[in-house]
Amino acid sequence: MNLSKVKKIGLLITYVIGVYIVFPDSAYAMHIMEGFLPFNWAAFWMVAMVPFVILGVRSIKKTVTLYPNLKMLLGMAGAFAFVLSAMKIPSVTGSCSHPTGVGLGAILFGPTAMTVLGMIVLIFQAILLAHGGLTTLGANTFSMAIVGPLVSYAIYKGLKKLGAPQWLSIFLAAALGDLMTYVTTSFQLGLAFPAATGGVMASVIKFMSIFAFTQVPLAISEGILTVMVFNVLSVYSQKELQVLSVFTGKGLPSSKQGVKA
Amino acid sequence: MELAVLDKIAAADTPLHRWDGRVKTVLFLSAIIVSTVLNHWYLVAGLWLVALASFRTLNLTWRHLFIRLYIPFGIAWLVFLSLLFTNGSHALFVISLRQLNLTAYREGLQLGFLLVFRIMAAVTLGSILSFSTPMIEILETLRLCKVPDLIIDLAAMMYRYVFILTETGHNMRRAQLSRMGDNTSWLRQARDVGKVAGYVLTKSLERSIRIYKAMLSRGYNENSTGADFFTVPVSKTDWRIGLLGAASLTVLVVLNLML
Amino acid sequence: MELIKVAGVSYTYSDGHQALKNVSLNITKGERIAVLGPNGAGKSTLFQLFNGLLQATSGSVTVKGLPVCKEHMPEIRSSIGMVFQDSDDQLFNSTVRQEIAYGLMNMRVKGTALDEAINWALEVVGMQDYGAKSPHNLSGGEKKRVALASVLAMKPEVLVLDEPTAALDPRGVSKLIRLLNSINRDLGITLIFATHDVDIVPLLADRVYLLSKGEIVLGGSTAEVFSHKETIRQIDLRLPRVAHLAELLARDSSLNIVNLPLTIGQAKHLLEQDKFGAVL
Amino acid sequence: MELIKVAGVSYTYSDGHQALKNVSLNITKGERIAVLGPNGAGKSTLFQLFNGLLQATSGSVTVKGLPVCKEHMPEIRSSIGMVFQDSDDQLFNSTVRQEIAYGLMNMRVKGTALDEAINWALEVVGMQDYGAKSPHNLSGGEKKRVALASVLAMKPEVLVLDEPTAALDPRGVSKLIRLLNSINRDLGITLIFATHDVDIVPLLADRVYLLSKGEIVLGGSTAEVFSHKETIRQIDLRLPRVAHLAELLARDSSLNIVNLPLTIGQAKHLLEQDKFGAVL
Repeated sequence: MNLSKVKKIGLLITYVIGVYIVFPDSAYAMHIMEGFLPFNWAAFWMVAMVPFVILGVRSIKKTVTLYPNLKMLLGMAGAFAFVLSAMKIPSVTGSCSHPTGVGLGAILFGPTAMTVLGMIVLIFQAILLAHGGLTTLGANTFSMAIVGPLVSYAIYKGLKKLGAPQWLSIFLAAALGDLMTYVTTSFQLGLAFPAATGGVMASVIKFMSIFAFTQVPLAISEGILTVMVFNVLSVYSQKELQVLSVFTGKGLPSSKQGVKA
Repeated sequence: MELAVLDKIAAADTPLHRWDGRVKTVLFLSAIIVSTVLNHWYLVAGLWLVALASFRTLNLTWRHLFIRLYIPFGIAWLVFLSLLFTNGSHALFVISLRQLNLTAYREGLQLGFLLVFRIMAAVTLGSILSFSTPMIEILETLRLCKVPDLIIDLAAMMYRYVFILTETGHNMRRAQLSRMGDNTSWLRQARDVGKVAGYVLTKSLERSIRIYKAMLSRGYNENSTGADFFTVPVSKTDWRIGLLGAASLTVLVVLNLML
Repeated sequence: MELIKVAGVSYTYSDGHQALKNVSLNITKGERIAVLGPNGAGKSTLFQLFNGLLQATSGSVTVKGLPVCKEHMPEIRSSIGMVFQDSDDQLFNSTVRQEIAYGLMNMRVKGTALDEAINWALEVVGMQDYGAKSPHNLSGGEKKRVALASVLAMKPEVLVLDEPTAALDPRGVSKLIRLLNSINRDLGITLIFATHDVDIVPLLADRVYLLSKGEIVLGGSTAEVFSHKETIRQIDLRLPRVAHLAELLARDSSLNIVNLPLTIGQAKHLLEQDKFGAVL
Repeated sequence: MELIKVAGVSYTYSDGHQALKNVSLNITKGERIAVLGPNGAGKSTLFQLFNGLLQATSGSVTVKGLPVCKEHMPEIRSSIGMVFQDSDDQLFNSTVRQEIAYGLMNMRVKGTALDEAINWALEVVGMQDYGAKSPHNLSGGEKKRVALASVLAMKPEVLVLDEPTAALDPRGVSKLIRLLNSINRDLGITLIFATHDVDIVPLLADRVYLLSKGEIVLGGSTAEVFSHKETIRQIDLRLPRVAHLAELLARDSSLNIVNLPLTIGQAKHLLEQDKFGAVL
């Protein structure tokens, strides 16, 4: 076997074991941390984020002028999103992890409003919990509050159109949205830290394989959690869901067809 | 770290706490950015040392900082190892593990140090800011820095209710645990937590309606604005300290360009 | 002067639940009114009609002679201060000061007038040193007082309080009762409060409306209403404990006390006059 | 038999707040214990130590002789039934039946045994016809009873109740008190409850621990504890209203009643014996 290949495999194993030992809270660790990205990449993602945030702010403003009570609703829902991201969900591996709320937010508020809420949640995590960071806010927002929700939303809408059952649409939207967040993060890291041999793609694949270990089980847990949340909502918060549907157009889960409790 | 703990720490009384929140927030945010701009590991290390020194003035145990640093440090040293053995051409030493030879490079060492110190400096600076400044002051400073009102309003409202929602979530989970909710499969536990999340969300949506009513009953209309958070101007001393800090940061950046 | 007049009002929620049935009541300036009823009697619904948070399905509500409708809303809402049951619903600002400023700013109060009003309100409730604090750091009793201040600052003519003593401990309750009575006495502000806590009613109300299943069952002076013992028990309430004791005493001695003592003070007074002692 | 033994326990929250200081108490099978204290005294913290939801910072907690630690948790949690203050925190299933089944299923109870246990629990609290309903559409008193049933179904030896009567109206309170007393008497289940409502304590407790600022200030039989009037007032509580009245009567007649009557029943009894009447 080629020596450098052996070396790489060795490093990869160190990485994975390292990640497992050091971070039981894998979801937090998977935000790109403060100071990790060089200045130009940090700035690049910040600039890339801005138009989406402006879009989100505009769309929320427009809706809020029509329905002033929605501002309070969004504020409370945002507080919930932050609390959710600090909740522990049991995962297959026996350890606990934290949901991202990407799928839930996208289905509830639509991808544009979710961008703004997601960004605020990331600011809170950075300042209050030292997860993620302010310099990496652009990159993290791009993966968690822009790409993730867009993917979730598209999957949810697409599957519903195809006539998939409600619970499956929600489950896949949440689980795949969660995974896509980390695929994006892998690309961001790969771009910023290309491998010495093999360049950007080799590095991307390296990061993705690390995430695969921790994120696939987490994505499944997040999918289940999101389905449960919608079950509860569809029974007890019909009125609020209707109000919220202003953000996403029609087609909110209204029937009681989720996974049986 | 628990939010309530942080909230209490941020309300303590030390010189750094008393320093005007506006100047402090802007300066610390700039310092965090500067830490990613610097290209020489020793400059970043210097910045980190200064940050550690200012952490000491907060009268907190090192444990408080350590809790925040340990996850970033874990990743940082892995990155360090990876850079050390893959980056550069000037070999420093070789580690032999059976057939596997790992060569450490000088460039890799420097790059590794740079990255580790950057992460440590940036996280430390961010922690000091959050340890010494109530969240609401940081948010209101961002408002002064032209971050859209909507974002700040939403964020302030979120922060206001995060404590209550956390409490509700904890209570519900405790109720499950006291009925042996941890004595079952992970799948059922994941569902249980999902239900807690669902009810907390339901309750928060209901509360939002009650809050809206409370606002209406105090004359809320489409032109409603809140009162300014900052009611007194920044004192001269606080300005001076801020300027001093800004000057030092500038010196660091200039040094970085010259070296 | 008639401050609030509710005439033949019914209210039905969109789910078909009829919360109020043909309710009429009149409230005059300076009074202290209790709306007493068990949970689910319609107390909160009634209160939301006063300032237009809900619109009566039928019947009319007028405040200072103005019908409660959109055009009079600013006038009505600045005259009626609502204190909600859960203070956390009411305190949504980041600091106590901002909270109290909120209603004033909606009334376009600015500058030094704003500062003065805020300081005055904080002083009335005895929370001068709390201006910069966040509501989430306060105790239950403190939150209630900030909620009161946030409404008082708008100089309302009426304070409408929903279950003001809920979740407070004995000391919190007695402090609040003293505060509310001084607000009524010294500032001349009318008090209307909803409660199911019969023991506080004699301490805080001149007049009582008894509400059950959306209907006003009785209305009158506190002593008068509590003399209808059977009605009170029928609607799942009870007499204040002191009154209950006096009633038992009276029954055992098969004598008739015309006015049952409702508070410990009254009982003591009766005894001093020997009216109650004679009974034994 | 000593059911719960708390010895020299302190608890400090991670924010540095010391909620309990050197607390010791013993609870024997079949007792009815009140932990009485103002808001923030540490009552809820204490209760969470009983079944390991919190771990004492120092000191020891044992349940049926077993130290409260991970390995004994299933045994301990099935012996100690916790009823939370806010029923809404406790009820998270879509029907009352599922709610009651939750704990049983975690104990691996299945099939007819499960059904029987559910039916039995529903019967005890008198909610047989509510099995298919959603807990969230019930009244406050009904929710509380469902929460009780959901815990009772697990056949605990102790019921630990945090502020059981909070937010209930007078009828809800008296129904709950009757239910709890019958659970204690007929099923032999030990009761421990926290409250700041002094008036319910004599109706529901044989023994009282007075908790203030994290410390046990007094402990003893209900009559004994309430005889320490000054201590009770110092920690921001008060006497039951009946006792307060009796105290005033006694003071005015400058006579000494050794045991103040705490309930209306006791007062009546005293009067019948003419001990109290003589005072007047």
